[in-house]
Amino acid sequence: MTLPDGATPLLLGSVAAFAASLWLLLPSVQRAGWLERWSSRLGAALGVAALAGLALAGRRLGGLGEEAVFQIVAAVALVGGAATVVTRSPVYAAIWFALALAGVAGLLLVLGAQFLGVATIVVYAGAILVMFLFVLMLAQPTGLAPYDRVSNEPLLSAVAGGVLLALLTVSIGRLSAEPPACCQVPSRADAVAAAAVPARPADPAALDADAVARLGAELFGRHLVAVEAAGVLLLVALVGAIAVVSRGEAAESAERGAA
Amino acid sequence: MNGFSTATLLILTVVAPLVGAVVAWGMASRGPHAVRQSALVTALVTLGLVAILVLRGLADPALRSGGAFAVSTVPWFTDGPFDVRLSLGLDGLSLWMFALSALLTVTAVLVSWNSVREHVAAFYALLLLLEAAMLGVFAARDVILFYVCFEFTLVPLFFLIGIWGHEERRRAAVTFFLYTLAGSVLSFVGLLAIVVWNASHTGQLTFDIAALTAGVRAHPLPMDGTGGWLQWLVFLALLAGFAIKVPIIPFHTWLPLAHVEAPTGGSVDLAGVLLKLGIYGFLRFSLPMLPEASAVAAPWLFALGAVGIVYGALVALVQTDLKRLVAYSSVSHMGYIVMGLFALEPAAVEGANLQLVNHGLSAAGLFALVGMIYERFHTRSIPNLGGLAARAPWLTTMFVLFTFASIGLPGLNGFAGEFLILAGSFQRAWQGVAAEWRPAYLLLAAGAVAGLVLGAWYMLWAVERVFFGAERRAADSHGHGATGALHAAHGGRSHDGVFTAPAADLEWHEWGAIAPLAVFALWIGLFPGAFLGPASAAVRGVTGAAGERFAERMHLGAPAPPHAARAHPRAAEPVAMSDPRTAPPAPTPGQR
Amino acid sequence: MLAAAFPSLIHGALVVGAVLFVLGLVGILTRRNLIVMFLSAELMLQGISVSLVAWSRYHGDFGGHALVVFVLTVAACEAAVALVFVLQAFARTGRLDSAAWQSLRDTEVPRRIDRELPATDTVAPVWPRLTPSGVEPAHDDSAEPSREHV
Amino acid sequence: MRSLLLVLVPLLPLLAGLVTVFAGRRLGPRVHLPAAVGIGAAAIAALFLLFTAGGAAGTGHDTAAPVEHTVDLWRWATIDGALTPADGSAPRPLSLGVTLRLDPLTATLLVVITSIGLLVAVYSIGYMHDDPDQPRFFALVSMFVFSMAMLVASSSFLLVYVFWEAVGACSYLLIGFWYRRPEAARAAKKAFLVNRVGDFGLAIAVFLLWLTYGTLDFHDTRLADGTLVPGILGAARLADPTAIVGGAIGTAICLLLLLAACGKSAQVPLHVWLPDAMEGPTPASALIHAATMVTAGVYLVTRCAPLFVAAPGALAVVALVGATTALVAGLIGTVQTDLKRVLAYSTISQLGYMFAALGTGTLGGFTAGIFHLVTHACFKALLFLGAGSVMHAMGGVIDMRRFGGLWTVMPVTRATFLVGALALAGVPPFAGFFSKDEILAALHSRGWPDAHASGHHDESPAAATPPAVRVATWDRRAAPPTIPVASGSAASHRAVAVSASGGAAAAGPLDWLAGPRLYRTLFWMSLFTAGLTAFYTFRAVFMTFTGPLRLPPEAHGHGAHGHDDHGPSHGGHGGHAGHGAAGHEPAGGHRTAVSHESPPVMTRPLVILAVASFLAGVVLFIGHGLARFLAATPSLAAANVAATAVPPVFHWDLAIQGTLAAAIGIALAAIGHYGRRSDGPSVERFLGPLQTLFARRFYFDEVEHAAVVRPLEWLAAVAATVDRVVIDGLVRSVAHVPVALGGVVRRFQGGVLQRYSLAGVVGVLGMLVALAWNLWL
Repeated sequence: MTLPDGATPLLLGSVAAFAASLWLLLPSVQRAGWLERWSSRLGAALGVAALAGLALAGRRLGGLGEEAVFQIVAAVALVGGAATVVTRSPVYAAIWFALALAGVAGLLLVLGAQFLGVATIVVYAGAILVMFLFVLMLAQPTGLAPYDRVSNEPLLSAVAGGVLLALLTVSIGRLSAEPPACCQVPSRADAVAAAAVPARPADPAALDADAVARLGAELFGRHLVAVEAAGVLLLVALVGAIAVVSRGEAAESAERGAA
Repeated sequence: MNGFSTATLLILTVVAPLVGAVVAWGMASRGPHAVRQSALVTALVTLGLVAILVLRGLADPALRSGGAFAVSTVPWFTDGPFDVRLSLGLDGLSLWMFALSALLTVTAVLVSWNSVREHVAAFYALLLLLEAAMLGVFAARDVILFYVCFEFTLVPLFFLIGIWGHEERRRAAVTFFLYTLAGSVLSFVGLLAIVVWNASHTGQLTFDIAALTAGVRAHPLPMDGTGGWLQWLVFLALLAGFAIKVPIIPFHTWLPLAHVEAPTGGSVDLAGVLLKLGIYGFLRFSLPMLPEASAVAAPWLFALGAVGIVYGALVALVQTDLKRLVAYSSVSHMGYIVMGLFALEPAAVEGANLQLVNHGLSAAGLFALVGMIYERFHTRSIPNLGGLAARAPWLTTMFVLFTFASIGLPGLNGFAGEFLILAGSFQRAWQGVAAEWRPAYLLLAAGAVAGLVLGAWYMLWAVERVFFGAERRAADSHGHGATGALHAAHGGRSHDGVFTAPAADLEWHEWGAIAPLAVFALWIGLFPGAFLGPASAAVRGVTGAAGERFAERMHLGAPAPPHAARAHPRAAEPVAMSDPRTAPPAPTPGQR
Repeated sequence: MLAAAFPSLIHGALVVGAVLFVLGLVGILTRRNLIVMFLSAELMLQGISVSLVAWSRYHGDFGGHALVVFVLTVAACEAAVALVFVLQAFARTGRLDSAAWQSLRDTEVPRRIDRELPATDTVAPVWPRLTPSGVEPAHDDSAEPSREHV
Repeated sequence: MRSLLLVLVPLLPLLAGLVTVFAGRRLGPRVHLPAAVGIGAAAIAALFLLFTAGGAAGTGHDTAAPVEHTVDLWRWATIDGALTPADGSAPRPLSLGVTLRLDPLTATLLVVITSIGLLVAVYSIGYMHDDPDQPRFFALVSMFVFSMAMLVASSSFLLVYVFWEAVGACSYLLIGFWYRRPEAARAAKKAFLVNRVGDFGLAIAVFLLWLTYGTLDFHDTRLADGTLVPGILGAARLADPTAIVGGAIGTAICLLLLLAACGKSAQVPLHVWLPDAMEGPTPASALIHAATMVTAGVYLVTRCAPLFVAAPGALAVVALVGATTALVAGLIGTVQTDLKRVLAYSTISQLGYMFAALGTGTLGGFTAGIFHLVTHACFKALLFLGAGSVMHAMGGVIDMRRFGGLWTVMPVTRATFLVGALALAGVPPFAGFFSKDEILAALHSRGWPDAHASGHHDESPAAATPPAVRVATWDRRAAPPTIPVASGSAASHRAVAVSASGGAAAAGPLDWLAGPRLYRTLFWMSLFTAGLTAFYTFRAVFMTFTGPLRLPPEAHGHGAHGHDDHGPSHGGHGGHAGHGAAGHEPAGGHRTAVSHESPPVMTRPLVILAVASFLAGVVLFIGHGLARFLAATPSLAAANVAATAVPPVFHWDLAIQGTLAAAIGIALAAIGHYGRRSDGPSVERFLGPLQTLFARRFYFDEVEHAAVVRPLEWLAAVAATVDRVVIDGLVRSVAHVPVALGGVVRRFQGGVLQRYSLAGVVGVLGMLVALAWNLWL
């Protein structure tokens, strides 16, 4: 693999640590009591190590993380996500998920997608997550359900995830190795060097300017039909949900009657 | 009828049973008797056509010169690189088996006359389908056609066993089907390998057996490490299919099960024809196309055959189920055929080829008779039977006749084949192998002869227990409520109700089933030359190459080896002289 | 903004998106609580969104952004419908367990049941419970004292 | 003409048999006609042949011109180029033809077979006349006569093997004629199997002959291209002794032939089937198991005389087996109480005699063997038929202790039986005396070669009379017998020595056996056996016919009509109800006589045979007619056989010795049994433990059962178990492999959704990894 020297072992090592920490943290029956405690601590340590390793690898890859803000929000997102997956209690999981959402929104902002960032916060944290919590409160049995304390094939899944992550990161690393000539965003130095202005607005600043407006133009220009379709989809989902609920109620009452 | 060309006749012959099957199926509404009659008519018509074919073939000079007659070719799918043709034809190898298939189908139809009572139409339709497939196998001159028919014989028999069989029919049918299919699929791969090899060297992708044989002779498959032992692999692949079909021990365990569970008609065809497909495959493909590999494998298959003779006889000795006993005797007798085939001596090979027909006749006759016994007394267990000779003298006579035929009593067909096989085997052992192989070969040949004694033992013991002595089973066989229906069916003819009914002697359809086999058994026994002659050239043709390779492997040139000289004193040579008295004194062998 | 100045940010974002995606994947594969499974699904969507935005920035257009908008939409619909289904499922089985449905298995394969779970040393928190409208809430005093845990 | 007759002799009985088979039921009471007529006509034809076959027989034994006449019927099978001769000459076809031959030996035996067959058939008319299975019986008898005639008339080893087995099958069916009796069925099977063991030897011998000589024909055949293929026993080969293979191979062939002969002729150790074979109808026993079939072995050895002479070791074994059998069977016979079994053992014993004679390997020996065969056929058939007549009268009882004193009751039977007994005992001038004397002479000539050397020098028969001692001293002076001279015209013992090494590439492995010492022993054994024979024969005679009249209850009323042989153990009449042939149910029917002489149709054959037994010896002995006649047989005119000829001499000393032995035996029997109650104490009790040993037949059956049958049965059981458990088990385990694999994969399809999805993800990952592998590496 043609990655910058030294990146590969670091990257793969951190990926392995990632997978291992996931496995350790995931709920499991075999590990109970002190073993569970120690394994969770070890897992957390490994997770932190994996995070650091990824950061370093990213630095090697291409100067990732000159941005403290980026590092912070990324860390928040990742930790939140990981906690979402590994927490026993679904309620905690939902709350962790909210944290992960915040991180993601931050990332989006850093990446210059203000509208999306805000929308994510609003739609997810505002609507979806609350819906989740409501459902939880409707459906959550008392105490910690057994199926929350065991997980399905943790080792194999963690390994699979690690492999996938390795593939993705390595491919990303190679991407940084040779950026595609066609649509590369020139760095400022290049921009200064090459007086010629590329056909598309290559200046990131220009790109950042009135991003929302351009997004709107994009949406209601090229993707107008898609937007309409999305609207219809929302409507259908609404109707469908209601229909299903009502039929389910009917079925339930029928069952009760039968019982 | 002679207006037709033999080719047309052949096509008609192969198609006739198919038509007959449809007709029999259609007769279902007219009741079982109509079905039986229609099936019988079809079988007889087919037999008549076959008889005409055989007669005209014997008149055909091409046959005696080892060629094929009644050749007809219809393009099947010849588009693209493929050249698969529906090409039919008969030659010395297939002639007698072809005829035997038709003959045994008549027997099968007749023995099932009363024993099959439910789904009669389906039964006879399947029986006729089976006949068509058997005829097709022996008439095919194209690999694909051969293989299609070869496999298609399984399907009707699978249903025959699975539907009309006895207690464990399901298991038997599945075992039989899977076991044989597993092997023959491998052999199909082997056949395709031959085809591809031939295509890669001659440039034309042909499936014609004759062309393939010629091509493979011209460019033999590699038989050493450099060629990746291709020929050896192909031979093993073919062996897998054919050895299971024969069956050569230790691949024989499906046979007793299938035979015991099969309905009588199925057993007749299975023992009479289907077992021979394996040997036929050896003769048609392995020996002519893969002579080197055959030469390498010959000693081991020879040994397996000899061992199988004794082994099958021993196992048959302790069987208490009459049908199972006959099945194991089949294993034993197929051992003779395998042994003779891989002795690769002219006498032995021709004997083996004759023995195919012989065993087809005697084993089929024995199975038919066992079926008749079962039909009368509703048991096949030897301890439960006894003294049948008093109840059914003609049945006994026929059974003893076929017993004699199967234990190789001279004057009956079994002897002709076995004598030639053993003579050839001894010849191979005596002068045809390298010195270090000789004791083993002699031992095996002697063991095969000892098999004659064992064979007489188990068969005659069974005869003694079943037919002679005091009547045992016969006396109480009529008390069974379960068999009331059958008795009632017989009762129409019986004088005093159910008593004599189950013990009635042979009826007309049973005579019709058995008599032809007996006639041919005697005929072959008295005049085997008439049956050896037409096949001789073809058999030599297919086994000659392997025999030469074997001689080379044994470091024997064309002239016999020096050690054979001890076996061949001057006394064995023709003495050219008019008056024996003036014969020049011969050098004693010691002077050599 | 400053971020624009550094194209290498994009790689970082891509990596983060990949990690989020993988986390969600693992969550879906391992966790058996339906709710958590859906949270994991949303997590995957988040990872996708991040990568999409990064790509669109990489390519310098807004296609990715637009796609993310649609992702949001679809996620909303999905969440709505899926949660309804979850509720139905809960109504049927009384559990939020994805292993409650094993009818796909062969008949002779035994149903998979969780083995004996050891008692947890940590007392499980008790959450406030909603009751469907129009139904008088079952009054259980056992839950009362543990309210202030929340 | 000759050819036609030669074909007719076997053909007529065959036709008779077929007619009886297919028209038997229709013939009704005259079912015996085809057999009687057919066999009778065959007998007449055989007599004609006998006179036409004489040829040059008159010209003296040692220069007898071989008389041979062959008839080619059809080619049985032909395999071209089946055999490649050693010297690489043109491949030889395996050409198996159906060829009949006529020579003195064949003619003689044909006469014996057909005439005895005719008499037995006629006798059976009365004996079997109300057995419902008559058709089967007469058909089988005709078929047997056919097979036996073909056996002696066939001119190739293949045909010999064919009819060797055919007569075996006929005897199987005749022994098992009353198949309802388990013991009859068992005896039939036993006979066939023991014979099969012999046939095993014959088969291998045939193959070895084919490989050694490149043909199976006796006679020379001329190929299409004019070259002459010398038959194994053809004139071309027999002309020079060196053309016959001796040494190890020759000995092996001869021993295998001997094995076959032992099976058929009931020689030790394969003699066990013959006593049991007495389960068959008595006429069948008389024909097959006394007169004809059992002598097939003798015929075979005589036919192959040149081969045996070329392998002196094998010859010695033949003589040894023969004499041993004679002695053992005689000893067993002394304590049998079953009349038919006494006769059976005497048959075995007499056959042993014949083998001993053949084993001498001299022309005299061979002719003596055949001579004894002929005479024995006459008087043994007579004895058996007489015994049958007795059983007939005794209602199937055959145990001599249960009847006695039939002297007055059955005059004809008594007289004829007595004649037969005298002949068997070898009392001059009855037939047995001459033939037995010939045999003793042959043995003596090998045991004391010098004593017979004189014969050569002066041909006049009178010169044989001087006492042997003087001749011996003279000869010992003349030429030491140690140096063999390689000319057939030397003194007889030298000639024997020459022929012993004649043609043999290397000395046979067993040649050390063949020495005067052996033959001396055998001579004394035979002499002793002669005494034994006389003893047990007359023991039977006295027990049966002398003493107070005693009749078994079966002899009265019910038992005395038909099915005499079924015996008490049979319950035959119940069994016959199964035939629906209840015609003979009313007790007695036409014959209610209590105990009676048999009807004339049965007694006439007895009388004829009695006359034959009385005359045959003298007639055939006068001027050594038979010997000279037989000497023209190609096999016996062969150089190495003819070289062993000694001038026909009547040895008074030997004759006296033999007669004395017989007299002593008869005297002992008289002391023991004459006029006693047949169930009273007998002299055998003085034998002490030996008596049980003899009574248990030297435990042959037990030993063979334990040594052969048991191990084979055990082996069979093992094989069956292996078949069921190991081989079938392997097959099943193969079938289980896919199931196991499926179990592994099924784990991901246990119904848990997440596992399905996990499997999917893993699969996709696998693809991705493969893709990345290809892209990046």
